[in-house]
Amino acid sequence: MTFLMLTGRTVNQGVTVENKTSAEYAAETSTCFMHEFDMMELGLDDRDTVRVTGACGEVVMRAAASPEVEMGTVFVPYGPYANHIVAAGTRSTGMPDFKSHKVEIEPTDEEPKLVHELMEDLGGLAYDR
Amino acid sequence: MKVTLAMKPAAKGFIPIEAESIVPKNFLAGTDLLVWRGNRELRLDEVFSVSVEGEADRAEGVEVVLSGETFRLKRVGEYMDGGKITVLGGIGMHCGNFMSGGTIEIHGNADGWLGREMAGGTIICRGDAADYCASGYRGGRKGMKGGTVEVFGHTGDFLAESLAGGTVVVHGDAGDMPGAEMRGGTLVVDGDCSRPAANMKGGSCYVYGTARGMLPTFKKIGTVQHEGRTLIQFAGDLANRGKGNLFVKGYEYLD
Amino acid sequence: MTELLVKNACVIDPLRGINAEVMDIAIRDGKIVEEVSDAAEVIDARGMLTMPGGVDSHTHICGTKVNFGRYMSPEDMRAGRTPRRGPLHATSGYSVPTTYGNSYRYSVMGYTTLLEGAMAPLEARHTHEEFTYTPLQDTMANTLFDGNWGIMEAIHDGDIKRVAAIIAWTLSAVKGFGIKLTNPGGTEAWQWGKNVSCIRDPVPYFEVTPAEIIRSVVEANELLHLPHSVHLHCNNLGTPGNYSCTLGTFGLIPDLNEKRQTLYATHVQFHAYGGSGWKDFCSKSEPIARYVDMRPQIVMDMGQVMFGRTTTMTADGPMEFNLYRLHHEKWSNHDVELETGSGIIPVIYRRKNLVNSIMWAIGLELALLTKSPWQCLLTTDNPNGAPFVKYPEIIGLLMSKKYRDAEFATIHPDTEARVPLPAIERELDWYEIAVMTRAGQARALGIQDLGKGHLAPGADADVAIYPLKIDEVDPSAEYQKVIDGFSRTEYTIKRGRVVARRGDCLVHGTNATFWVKPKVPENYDMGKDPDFIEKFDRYYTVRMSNYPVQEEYLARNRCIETEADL
Amino acid sequence: MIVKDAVCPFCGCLCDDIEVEVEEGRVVAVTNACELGTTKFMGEKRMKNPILRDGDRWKDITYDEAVRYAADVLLEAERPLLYGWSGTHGEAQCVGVHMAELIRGVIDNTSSVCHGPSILAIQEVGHPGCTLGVVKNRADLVIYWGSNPIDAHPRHLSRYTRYAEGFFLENAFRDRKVIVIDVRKTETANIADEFVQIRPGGDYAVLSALRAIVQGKADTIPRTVAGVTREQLVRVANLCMNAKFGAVYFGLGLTMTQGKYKNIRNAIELVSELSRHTKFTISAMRGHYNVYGSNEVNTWMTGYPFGIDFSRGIAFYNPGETTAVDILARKECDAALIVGSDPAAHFPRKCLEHLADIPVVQLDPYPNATTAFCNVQIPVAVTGIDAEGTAYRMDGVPIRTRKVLSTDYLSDEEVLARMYARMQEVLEQ
Repeated sequence: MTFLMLTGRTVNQGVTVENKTSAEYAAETSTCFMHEFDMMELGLDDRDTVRVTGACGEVVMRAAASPEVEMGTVFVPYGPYANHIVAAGTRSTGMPDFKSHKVEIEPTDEEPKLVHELMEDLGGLAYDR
Repeated sequence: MKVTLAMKPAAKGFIPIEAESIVPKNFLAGTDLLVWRGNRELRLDEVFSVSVEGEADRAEGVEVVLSGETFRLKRVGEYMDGGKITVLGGIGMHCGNFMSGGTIEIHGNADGWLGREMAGGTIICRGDAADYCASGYRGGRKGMKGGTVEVFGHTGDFLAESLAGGTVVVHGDAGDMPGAEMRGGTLVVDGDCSRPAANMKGGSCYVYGTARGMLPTFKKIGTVQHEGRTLIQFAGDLANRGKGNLFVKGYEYLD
Repeated sequence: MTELLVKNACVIDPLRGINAEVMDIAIRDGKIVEEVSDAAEVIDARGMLTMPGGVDSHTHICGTKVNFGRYMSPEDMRAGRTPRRGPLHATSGYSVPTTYGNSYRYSVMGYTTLLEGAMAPLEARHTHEEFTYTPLQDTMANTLFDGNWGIMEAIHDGDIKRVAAIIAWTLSAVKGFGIKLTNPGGTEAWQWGKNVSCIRDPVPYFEVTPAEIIRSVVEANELLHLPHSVHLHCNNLGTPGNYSCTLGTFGLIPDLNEKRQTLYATHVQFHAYGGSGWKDFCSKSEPIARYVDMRPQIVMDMGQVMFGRTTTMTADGPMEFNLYRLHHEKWSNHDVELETGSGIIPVIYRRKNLVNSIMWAIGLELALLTKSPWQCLLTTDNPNGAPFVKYPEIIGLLMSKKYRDAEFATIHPDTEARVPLPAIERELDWYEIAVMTRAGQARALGIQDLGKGHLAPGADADVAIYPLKIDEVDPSAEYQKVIDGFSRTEYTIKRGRVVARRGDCLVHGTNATFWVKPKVPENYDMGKDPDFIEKFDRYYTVRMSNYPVQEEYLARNRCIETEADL
Repeated sequence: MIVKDAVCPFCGCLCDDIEVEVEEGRVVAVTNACELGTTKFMGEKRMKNPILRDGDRWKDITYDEAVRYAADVLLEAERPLLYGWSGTHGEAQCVGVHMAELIRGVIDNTSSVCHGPSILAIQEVGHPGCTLGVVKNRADLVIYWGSNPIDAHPRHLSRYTRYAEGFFLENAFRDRKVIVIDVRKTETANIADEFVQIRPGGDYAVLSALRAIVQGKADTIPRTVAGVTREQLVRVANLCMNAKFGAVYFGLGLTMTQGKYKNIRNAIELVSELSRHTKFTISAMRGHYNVYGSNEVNTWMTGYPFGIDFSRGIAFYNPGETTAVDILARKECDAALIVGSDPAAHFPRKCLEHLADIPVVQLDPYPNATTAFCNVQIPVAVTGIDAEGTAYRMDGVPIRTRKVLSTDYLSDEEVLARMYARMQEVLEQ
């Protein structure tokens, strides 16, 4: 199914942002908040994993129902998971389209990667994994 | 005089080269010119294989031909006032900035800010042009004031932003917000675009395709015949007390 | 120990009454001295015009408002860009240059001391940070009290001593130099989108009038024995017919100080307008100048307008909004809680515009009609009337009737009927220019005793040597030479060191900041006043302990202690 | 020991009423701060010493080695990128600007991916704003547009708006109306008196419509605009015009969506229009505690607030070209210095792929996502905890952060000054 992905700040993202190697940060920023009807349509339960595919890649997240999200849109806290699929084009303004990204979402059996695994996939080297 | 500049393969291929010295006039005095790669100043012949045929005594008699991987080459033709530049491939940002005369023809695609703040002359782009084609600069001064820009492919966002004079014609589609803040001149988009002429003050904007996300602050006047087409005429942008004309073939509101 | 000897200088030093005497100037460790040893480095001035370093008693160069002018104006930054070179940093900007741009350009013109015209106390730290990056001048900041709640309440209660006490606490806390009132009362009214029209309009809620604010603060200023007088930007700036408001304001001011004026009225050009609207707009420089001639307690500065583009910026928020409605260009406004505000818009003054032409004439008229140059100082209210780099042209205009006539021929033809300028024959001389650009400014600021504005032994060794032989140049005819000469010094000496030479700065420097610390009796210490503390805690959004500017922010700390009469 | 009136180095609210209790060199309790601030003060897990990537492993190195490595790598570069800066104090930012000037690099701060679009808008039309206390004491109408303070600036509501008392408001909670305008019904929307829900991408159209309505042209507006009925738009416009003092606070919901800075420009022009009727102000909800400071410092030193390219010696500014995401995605830099931010967590993947290819030096107290891309990371003191220095609140008020405990870590300023000195030394040779 196709969705519009928005990203943004959450308290939990802010609380864990200074400790990016923590499991809590990974858990928060790999959460894909969805409307419960959309989840039903995809046959998803809370905390089920989903594959989110954007214009420039895919990433596995966990779905969570949220009353703040409209049908057809998903909300993902700022962080490395959302950015794994956000395109880098800025329309020459310096700012990527962080709040208006078309994505495909499907259920998956894969588990979300850890933050350092995402970084290593892109050529980094984890420090204190 | 024909000056041929063939780009040599570079060691640091991705660092942009700024070459505002590549203007027909400058070659009247020879090819001893400088360009910059990042923070390093280089001689023209360190970057290009340079060859010169014939002679000229005024810029109008000079044609500069650029070939090779020139899509990272910025500021070519800046302040150009006569002569011709032909780019066989693509060209980097800010080609033809402040241009006041002469012709630039690009056979490939052009990167952002093609013909920024142009005052006169002609730019023809056979491929696509990226964002801010024929636009202004940061700070909201007048954009293009005169001359002609013609793009045969598509353009990115913010086409002809702050257009104040001259003519911009795009044969393909334009991105979001073409003609934003325009106050004069003529903008023609043959294809589709979204949110044309946002906040316009004056000038005329034609969209021969569909205007998506049409802004709610344009007042429908009626239909007009224009070059064999039936177009719907709007006045606006009312939000800006504007007195511009927007003509579209079709439109959709985001309602 | 470093020593420098400037030989054969043709010195004009008005505070010492020296007028074009060829003499030597001896400098040791940054101060003027009687004599130096044979080991001193020698500069031969070869009879060139030599004066104390220039002092600008009203300019906007550092702080929140100035920086916002830069921030919103990338188009202004496209001019004046220079790369880093040796000890010099990169610069950008024309009407609102970067701090380095300001500092280098002032230095090249021989200016060594600058007063920032308006600092909001809450944002004082910002001004001081920028002072640190203005390396080639000493600086001081006028502190805004025009809409200060505590002061208006104390005035309402008739308690002048409390007014003085609040000023004392605030100046010490924010490291301010003098008291600035910008459209007193108007900036508070503007926080409701309103204004006061002149000195008798009450301020909403606080029920005090601008006249009461001005008079009370003038009294408080003298109780605190501050070096400078109250520095006033009158109400009603920029509107036709405002001269009567200006005269009414001047009429409020008694003569309270023997050493200097009691009121410094700034950029009076903007306050000397006649007419009932833009259609019959005209100059009222004559009544203003006549009035000031009779009142030694008043000193004003010109606020000269020069043609071209610039950026206007002032704490006078409502005035800027009115300008915005006229020009419909970009407009910024910044109100500051419990204190003041500011506004900014870019403008272009055009020769072909009648109003702009009249404004240009008025500034010159004020300087030419006021008898004593000590009472009308040279400024553009930088950058409001024009960027300060226009000062040499203004000097040229004041010294040459021929130049004025040539310029007059290029402005709006209807100007002639609206201004007295064409009939004014006076041409100022070198001495008068020296008064208007340093000596008078230093005396008005009350910093001559701190070694500014003159070259007596003990003074700061701030010296400007201009490539002008005054006995060989006829300024009346050769005004271009005058302009060129004042545009770039042969040498600018700051604190005993050559910092600029023939248009180029040579070294990096360290700014010194002058500020005042009035001593008040314990019972007038607002830092311990329960009512003051309680209101501060409730209505400010910054804790009182985080409000004062720490001394770390002053690169060189020139604290002026005064004894208050409370 | 209890430190009073400490300054919270988390968000742009820069709350300066925090009490921090310190015992044996550790923060043990924090009072007054929100959850975000408290966690930051209580932060643990600092990196202990500088590290160098050596093939597939990390090696501990000394500060001198790290400084030398960093300086040399940046000096060699033809177009170094100096990015971050919002998470450090102004004094360090100043050294950063001098460094960019000296080595002719590009210096950009996190505003390019935050409120950079707001700055571009201000550069077109200006900015009618005010300090937070003006709103607290006067505003009877507050609009949060595309911002969600409950999550991003938790104390904004209690210190300055919804729950704050105000000098001119008898009963602030009752007399002050709050409107929330957003595409999502956020937590903040739940405490609003009026919630306006816009279809994604429709902010610009709604702003234009409001401007026209304020000018008395409601009849020309379609019945719905981006999901909002004309009736609601007219009601909102009337609330605005009837307010004595209105304040708009906007967030990334405007800067990051279609049109980017044009949304902000439109919002500012709406406020300018409203200023003809009543008092209105507009302000950005700045994110990092000192992102505004990095704009201020850059502006007074270079003339531009962010995205400054010194390649040619003079300052050149063109966001979209000279901003970090564009430069990295287009592979237009050949070395990077990262200070006070974590681009690997916040930039699109394509940018990270280039970071993996070039030398990267980072100054940061903690291991973070960017650490993985570093050649060298130098741990530093945290401004506001074990280092002090100037920060600018979201409204431009500068506050000196306090040092609440002493550690052996050098501050950003000290490390940068050492790098700068080393660079000058090399260049003089």
